[in-house]
Amino acid sequence: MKSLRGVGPVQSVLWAIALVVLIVLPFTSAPFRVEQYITWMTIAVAAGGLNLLTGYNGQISVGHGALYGTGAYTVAILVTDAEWPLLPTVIAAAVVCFMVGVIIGLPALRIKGLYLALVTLAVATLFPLVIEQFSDLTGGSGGLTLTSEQLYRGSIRDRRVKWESPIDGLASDQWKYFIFLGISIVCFVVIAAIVKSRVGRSLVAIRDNETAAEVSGINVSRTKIITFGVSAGIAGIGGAMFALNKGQVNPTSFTLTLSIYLLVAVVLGGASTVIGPAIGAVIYGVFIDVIAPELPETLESATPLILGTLLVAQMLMAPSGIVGWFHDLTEKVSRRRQGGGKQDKNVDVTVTTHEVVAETDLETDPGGFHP
Amino acid sequence: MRPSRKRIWGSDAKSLSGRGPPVNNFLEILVVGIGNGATYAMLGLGLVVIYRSTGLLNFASGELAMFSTFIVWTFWNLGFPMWLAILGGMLGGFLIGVLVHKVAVSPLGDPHERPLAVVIVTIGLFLGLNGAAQLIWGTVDKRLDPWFGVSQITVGGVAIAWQKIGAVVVLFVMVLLLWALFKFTKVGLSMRAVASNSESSALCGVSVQNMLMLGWGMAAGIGTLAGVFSAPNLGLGTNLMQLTLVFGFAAIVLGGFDSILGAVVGGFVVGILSSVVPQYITVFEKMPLAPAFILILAVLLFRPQGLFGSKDVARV
Amino acid sequence: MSTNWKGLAALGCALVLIGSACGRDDGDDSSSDSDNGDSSSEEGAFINPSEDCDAYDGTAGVDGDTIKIGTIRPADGPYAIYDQVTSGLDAWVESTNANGGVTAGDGNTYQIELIKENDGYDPGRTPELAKKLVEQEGVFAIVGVIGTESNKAIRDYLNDECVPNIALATGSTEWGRADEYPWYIAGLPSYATEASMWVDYLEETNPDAQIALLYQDDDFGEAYRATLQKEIEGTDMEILAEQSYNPLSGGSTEAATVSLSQSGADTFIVGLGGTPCPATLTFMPDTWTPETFISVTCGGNTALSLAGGKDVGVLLAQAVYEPGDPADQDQPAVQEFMTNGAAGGLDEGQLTGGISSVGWSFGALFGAGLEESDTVDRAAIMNTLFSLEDASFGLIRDEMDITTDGGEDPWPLEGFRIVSRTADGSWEEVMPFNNKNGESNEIAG
Amino acid sequence: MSLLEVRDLRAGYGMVEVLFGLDIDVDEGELVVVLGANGSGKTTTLRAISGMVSATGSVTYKGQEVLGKRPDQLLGMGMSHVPQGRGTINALSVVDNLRVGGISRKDSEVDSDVELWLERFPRLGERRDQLAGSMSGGEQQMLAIARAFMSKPEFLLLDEPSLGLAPLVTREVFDRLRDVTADTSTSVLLVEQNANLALQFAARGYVLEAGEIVMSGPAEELQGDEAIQKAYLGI
Repeated sequence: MKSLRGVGPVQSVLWAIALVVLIVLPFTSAPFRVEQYITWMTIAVAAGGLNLLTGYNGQISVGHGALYGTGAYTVAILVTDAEWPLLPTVIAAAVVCFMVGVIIGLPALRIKGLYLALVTLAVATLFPLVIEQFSDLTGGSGGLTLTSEQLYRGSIRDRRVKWESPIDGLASDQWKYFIFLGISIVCFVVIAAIVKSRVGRSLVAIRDNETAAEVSGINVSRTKIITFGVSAGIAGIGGAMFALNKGQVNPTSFTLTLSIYLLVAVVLGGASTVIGPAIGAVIYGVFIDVIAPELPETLESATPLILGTLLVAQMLMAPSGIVGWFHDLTEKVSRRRQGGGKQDKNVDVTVTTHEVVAETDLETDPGGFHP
Repeated sequence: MRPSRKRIWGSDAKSLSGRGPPVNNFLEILVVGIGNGATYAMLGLGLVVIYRSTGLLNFASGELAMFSTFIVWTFWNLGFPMWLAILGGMLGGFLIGVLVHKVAVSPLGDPHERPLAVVIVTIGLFLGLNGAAQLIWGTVDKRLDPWFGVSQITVGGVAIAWQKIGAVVVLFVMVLLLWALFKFTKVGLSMRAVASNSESSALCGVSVQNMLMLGWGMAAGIGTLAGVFSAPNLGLGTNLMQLTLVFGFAAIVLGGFDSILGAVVGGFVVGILSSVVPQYITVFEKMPLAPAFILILAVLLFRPQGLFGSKDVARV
Repeated sequence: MSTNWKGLAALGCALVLIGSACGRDDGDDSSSDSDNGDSSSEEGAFINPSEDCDAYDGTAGVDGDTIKIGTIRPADGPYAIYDQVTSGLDAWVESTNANGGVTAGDGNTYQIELIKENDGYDPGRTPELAKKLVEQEGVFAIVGVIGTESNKAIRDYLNDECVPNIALATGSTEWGRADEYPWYIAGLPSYATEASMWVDYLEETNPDAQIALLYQDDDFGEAYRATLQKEIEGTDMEILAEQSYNPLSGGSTEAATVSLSQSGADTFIVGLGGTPCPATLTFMPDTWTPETFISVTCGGNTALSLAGGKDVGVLLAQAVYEPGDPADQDQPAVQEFMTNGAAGGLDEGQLTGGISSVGWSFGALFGAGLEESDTVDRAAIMNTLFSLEDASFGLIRDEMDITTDGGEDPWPLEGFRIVSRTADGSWEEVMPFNNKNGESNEIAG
Repeated sequence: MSLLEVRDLRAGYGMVEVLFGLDIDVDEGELVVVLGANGSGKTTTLRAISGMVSATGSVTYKGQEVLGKRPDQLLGMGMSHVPQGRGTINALSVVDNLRVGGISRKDSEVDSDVELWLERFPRLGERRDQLAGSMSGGEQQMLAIARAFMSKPEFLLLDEPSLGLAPLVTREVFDRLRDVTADTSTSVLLVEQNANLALQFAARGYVLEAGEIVMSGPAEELQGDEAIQKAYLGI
């Protein structure tokens, strides 16, 4: 990942601004907004996990909403039934989802591409039904509420769990915000580390050419399965954060729509860039939670239409997402700064290296003709 | 004077009285399954036609079918006879399919090179068509009368709605037409050629873009029929096809992406399994699709290309 | 280069603005101001905010002669049909304002401002929207929130904050727990009470009814099922066969209906909501002609127009006047609704469809609370609504004895009559109105 | 005047230029070969001529400028392109492949022509209903050539027919090619890596290196050239 290796001046300024905004935000926003920010974080983390699988490894999953849901339910069950403390449940959710991911990933050894997308689509569709089927454990259509015993109106009652801030002057939503921001940052650091490592390079190698990867000594099956597991585990952490943030889980929160939104976040921000899914998740969140409610009523119910149109337009005009688009932009700027037409050609060649490789393949690959 | 009824397996703690159906209604349920299966097969056929002509899977095909079924309803509601309304809807679907291909899909290039882009664009179309339908026709479900009426005939003690017989007949007519088109006509030959190797086809003088457009249009037209047969059962609303599509996908995964015969067999298997099995096995009562999925996973492990699919499909 | 810097700064500002535009100030102000009205801490009242609330602001959302209220409903997605309920509430607000407003018990006349939020029927989103209504919009009360799970998801919050949630658009038996959640009052009768009314009818007309039951696989359907089982205990009636249906499954109720048709039952109870309810009627084979009950939630013309004529003869427990029923046209409540509802923006289909009229009655319940209450104060309104005596509002039938008594009797609506659908789309009474006042919680068990 | 005149042909992919100004002539009835190593731009040359990649310069065919025309338009003018890797339509049978080859024809003799070509290539005749994808490389190459002739071309662009074929099979393909081009008096522009074989069949040749023509002349002359022998003939 370029932004990690050689951080340019523009990027470092951007990172600094982002950091400041992230710290200031909970103090300038109403508590409900802060909870929405946390929701965006959960989507960002899950999309980051999905990106490992879909962006870097080329395995398309339309079913990560189910893994997010599995994480959320793991937390809810551990908190309500087993009375675990809150934070350790996040780790449990990651472990459970890793295992579920490995199982779901097994068919991926035989099938890939659009076929795999279909199988994962089935997983996404079945998830809420499975939850309702095992209602003794999951609470069925009523869902589960994460409760703790609290004094209320003179008697001890089960009330929704709250995040009591140990720091004076920090409201519970702000405290919760920083805890979840911490978890999110850890997740993205882990993702970045994976991407930068040898494992990350083998993911990309498998995506680009499975046979070549196999020949060069990569254990393709094992890598693909483990990627599915890790990706699922991270999605599970996102779901775990969801459950702890909302204090409740319900099957209708984890329908196919959620899986679609995770994919949208990945592609919008930029697949196979570390930070892209987070940016995609935030943009999506701003659109749904901030912009859409302010639209006039007829336009508000047109949100899916607007979203769908934007999505198609983006794939046609900026298929590499916001981050990819921004990279191109900064490359152009830095090129202009270097000045001189002579260098232009060189810079361009490096910018478009992978396109060139793809297109010169035509010399030997007749399948590359685009009618 | 009640026969004792028991589930085949799985005890149901909630049940106070035995609630399994009597064995003698197997045939009735089977008829239900065949009727549903015909609808799934039609949706599957639309998917197969797109796959065969363009090599991609269309996540928006359910919404296309829903949209054009609303067009059918609009004509029908204006007083057109049903068959004319359906023709109008198919034509409308055809035009939308052509437009979708031209505007959104064709610029993507080779779908095999960029499967993620295909998934995302068709998902974008899915959201967009759904939103557009809600804006145009509102949130209240519409009534579309069954094409073949509400009356039933009784065969061997089993009541069968004419609508179901109609669905099966229409399905077979469609299959026959498609088979003839692909087998005997120049257009069909061109479409098959483009799907297999668009570059060589172009070099042979086949107009690739026209064939792809035709494929999209035909698929959307066929999907309309799936909608016309689903709407009387489920109510014509914007979410008509969202879950039905999953059944259609199941049908073609089972039968094979590129096989017309596979879509039909797959559609009936999925329809029958999802209707019959939940009646006998309690755990599936809430997840009618699950038995079909289990079968599909088993099939995929041994024949990744599906029961009737050709081999190179698995390499998608 | 410099342009780039400007762009970055703008981006940063924009992000900060998203936050600060909805800054904290309002919320802090309102909570510090505890202007407890005298009437609200009345001796013996159901709610005593000075004891029950940490920080109580009884007049939040009241600004001069305007009262701000909020609601949450699905505006897109598969459940967007319920937006029609909110359209009815909206029409009540519009027409009330156009007619001068509500004259409250304090003698002042208020205009109502309604703020609508969209949760897409996902209870995971409802809490943040409820908080938005309270924290950012500063609403006085929340009215007519759609869906059992959505209302449950915000119950702890609204009760902790002491914000009224009036006319819940659901009949879950959960709303009988007013002792624990005193800021919640139902806008529909309990589903359990409705089911007990079916059994009352059967006891009179078919004491050894053999029942086939098709119920929705959630709290709503489960309430019907549990009540039926409880109420027929000790009678000669029996549930011969039952099937559940999950709307998320993507299948239709056809296989289940056909299966039930083979059970030999002479009574069929359709405990489903939405389109599957009328669709089930179309799946019944011609050879099976049981007495069929449908849920009150699909008793409107909009739903039954999907039954393709198979709705003739179905039975229903009815609590309201149906504006779409020719037989109810002369009722003053219906006439008022037809005139004012149209003025409030409802079209012909919404006026007679039987969905929007429900939301209209929700608004009317809130209006009744305002009119009857001595002061415009959150607790006072709730105390008024929890001590109604033979009140009347909206499109509720005159026979209904609308009486409440706090935790003892938290249900405003508890009575029904049984009606049968005729071919001309009206309802014919087959069993007169029966008030079950004060019994709802006992029926629910 | 030549049948085909290529002048200053330049083409590339994206920012990368592959061809740097080629001049090539093909006379009526002539078989001309362009020799070159992997990546020297042979395939791009053919693709540029038949309008599959954008190019600059000039390509005159039968005295008419054709640069920028689509493959199907060129087909109408009698120019047919057999792409590299044979380009058979794998999911179709042999007969169907041939029928696709004749798809642009308006006359009613397509079906009888199919039979004619199945006779000319007996190995295809034996496999008439087999799927093209399941045939051997040599058979696929013959099918590709036969299919190209289905459009009754006067001029054939042929891209490396020897690719991936055993020497004996390659020779058989070339023998067939010579027979049918002679029978139908078709002109051919062939690109090949196998210089030794190609020069035996060609009348004239060009040698392409890194997108530029470094040598040209009659086949015998090139065969005798020392540099060629070193570079391509492995002598």
